[in-house]
Amino acid sequence: MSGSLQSFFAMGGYAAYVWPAYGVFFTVLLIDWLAPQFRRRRLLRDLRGRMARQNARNERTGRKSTAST
Amino acid sequence: MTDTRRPGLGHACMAVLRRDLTLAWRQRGDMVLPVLYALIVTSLFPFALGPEEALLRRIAAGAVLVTVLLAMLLALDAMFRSDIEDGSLEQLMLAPQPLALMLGMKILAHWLATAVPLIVIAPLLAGMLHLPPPVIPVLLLALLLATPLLSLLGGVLVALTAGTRRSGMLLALMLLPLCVPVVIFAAGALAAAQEGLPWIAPIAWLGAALVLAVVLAPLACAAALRIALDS
Amino acid sequence: MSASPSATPLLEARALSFHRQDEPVFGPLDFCLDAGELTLIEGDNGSGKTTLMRILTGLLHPEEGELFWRGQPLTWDRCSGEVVFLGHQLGLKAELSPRENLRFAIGLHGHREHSHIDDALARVGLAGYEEEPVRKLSAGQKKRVALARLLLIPAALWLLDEPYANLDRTGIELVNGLLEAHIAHGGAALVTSHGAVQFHGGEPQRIRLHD
Amino acid sequence: MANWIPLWLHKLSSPPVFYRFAGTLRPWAIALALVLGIVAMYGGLVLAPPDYQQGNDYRIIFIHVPSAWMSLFIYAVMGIAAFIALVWRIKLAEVVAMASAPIGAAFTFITLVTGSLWGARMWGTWWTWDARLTSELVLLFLYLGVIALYHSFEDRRQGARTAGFLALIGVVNVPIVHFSVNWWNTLHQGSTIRLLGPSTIASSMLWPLLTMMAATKFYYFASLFGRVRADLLALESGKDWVRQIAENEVRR
Repeated sequence: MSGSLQSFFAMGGYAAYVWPAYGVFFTVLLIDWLAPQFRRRRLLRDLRGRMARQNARNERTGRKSTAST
Repeated sequence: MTDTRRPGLGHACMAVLRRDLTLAWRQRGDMVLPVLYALIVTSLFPFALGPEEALLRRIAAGAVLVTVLLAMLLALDAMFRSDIEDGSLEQLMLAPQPLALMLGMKILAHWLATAVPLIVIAPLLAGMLHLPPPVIPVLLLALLLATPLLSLLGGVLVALTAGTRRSGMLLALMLLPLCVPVVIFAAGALAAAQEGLPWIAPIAWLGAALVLAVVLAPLACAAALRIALDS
Repeated sequence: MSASPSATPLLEARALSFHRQDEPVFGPLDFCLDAGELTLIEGDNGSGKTTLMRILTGLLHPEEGELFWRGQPLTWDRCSGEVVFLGHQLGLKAELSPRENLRFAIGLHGHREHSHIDDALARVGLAGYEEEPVRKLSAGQKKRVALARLLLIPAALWLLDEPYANLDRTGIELVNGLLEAHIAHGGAALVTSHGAVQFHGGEPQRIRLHD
Repeated sequence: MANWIPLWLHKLSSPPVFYRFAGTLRPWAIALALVLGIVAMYGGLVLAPPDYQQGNDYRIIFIHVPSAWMSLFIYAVMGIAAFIALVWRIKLAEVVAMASAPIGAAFTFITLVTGSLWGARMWGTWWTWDARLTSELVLLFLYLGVIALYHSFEDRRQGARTAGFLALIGVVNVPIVHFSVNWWNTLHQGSTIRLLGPSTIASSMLWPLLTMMAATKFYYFASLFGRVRADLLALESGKDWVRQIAENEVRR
């Protein structure tokens, strides 16, 4: 079994070409998958910060309103 | 109902052409720069590749073509830049004239001011790289068809970048995919001519593309400008 | 909101509003403009005066609300030739002389009967500067060249964005004089300004933009 | 008259509705993509026998061909979305077009790299100026041009419309490039080498290939939904529904 597994990974001596191809495939797609995830988290964090600042400003000026635009 | 004397199309076209050519002439220093650039780049080839005549002759046609293309790219950015900055472009867009035609005139003026000087010195550039003299008429013909094509395609792309601040490298990135076919056919004609083969087919393709671009590119340019300035 | 039933107004806005990056630039706006009417748009810096102007020229697309030009939805090709716009950027070529600049404008837009470039330049107080490159003129003089364009080009509606900026007292008088003459001839005008403007020919309609 | 379809589409094109819709579908899409991907890889890497000519190298096609197919498919989606965005000014179409561009660029990049790896083995060279490879390279430049143009505008929506116009120009351009490079190759007597010959492909190789194609398609939709959701949040950050999401997220 281990022998067949080894030969599977060796790909008949062509592993140097097949595995990097698959590696690139999964790496690029993983980056593509994670990028919007991080972006979304950052956006929401920024938005929360902005809302907190806005609320603080409104409380200071005594006006009671959210999103007074 | 108003006391209007609307100018005719020809009149308006001439007005745009005359103004742009006058401006180009007043700033003729800017016109010299692409020519200078082309001369410098061409003179670098022998230094890089060695003065061996056979080698230079082999690359001459392609090198001149690419040099002219890069020199045009250098000047492309300025096509609408000053008009956007001083508000003339807004006035042009609000004029009671077909915008596509007016932009076509602007592109024509730009081609006359930047590409024609390059075409004029092209035989000199070709000579510097030992292009065989019988090929030079084909080179001029290819440039006469390829450079307006590049100006028209470039005009559309410049219109797209009209709303942005920096556009130099962006323009190169956008133009590259569009100019691949132009370069291929122009260079193909030259290679065929150099080998003594019939070169009319690629020239005909270039001509067909030019006809198509003359009709479509100003329309696309107008549409692109309306989108890009919608802010 | 009171629509005059007699005739369709030249320009009408219904619930016009604009957002930029989801920040409202100006709120819902309703107004009518008839021929022979002057409307002042007032507001502080950043209240959206220029944005409103660009929407009215048709260059900018309003996100909400409707605009009508002579009773029809306004698009850039419908009102072109009847509207002349004077913005922050004057649309003058610095390398050309006032006379050349105006000749180009006439070539593009056509010109009013009985109007001449040199007369118009004299009217705005630029006699003697006809051949000077615009680059060498002062900011106020450049503005005057652009004002001379208003005298030459036929248009039913003037859209003037901050016409008083960069002008001295005589220049302000000049703008008011031009506006009065334009209104008297049945033209309409929309003028923005951030300060209070005294206008002699009757009380104009006012629109205030808040931010 | 089936006028519920436009009504349904109209409702779906509202950002908060699509945000929720995409949020529901996304886990299913990625799960399907993963399952199909694993099945395809098992079939392609383990079950399928070595090719009698190419040995094990041909196994690259199980990712190369689906990626190449996706690079064109995504460009088509982007072009259609850009067209809708320009003609009807629908915000969602703008977002879909611009969210597709990076995914398409990723697949185009994968196509080029895997093709190059395959070529290095088969032809002994990393790169050849063959019509397909050149078209694919031009496609990558087009994607990059669209992305760069989009990001060079300060106003996202304006950038999206402008870059969408560039994408539409590219739709015309890619076939022309393909044709001209083909012509160029015949001129220079270059040999056109095909990864998939006209020869019949064994079914033991075909089914993993088709499964992988399905997997990449589901992956695209999952990734697209993720990107569109993030873009919608950014674009509508002033609206109440986004603020609600921001508040709810912090409570969890």
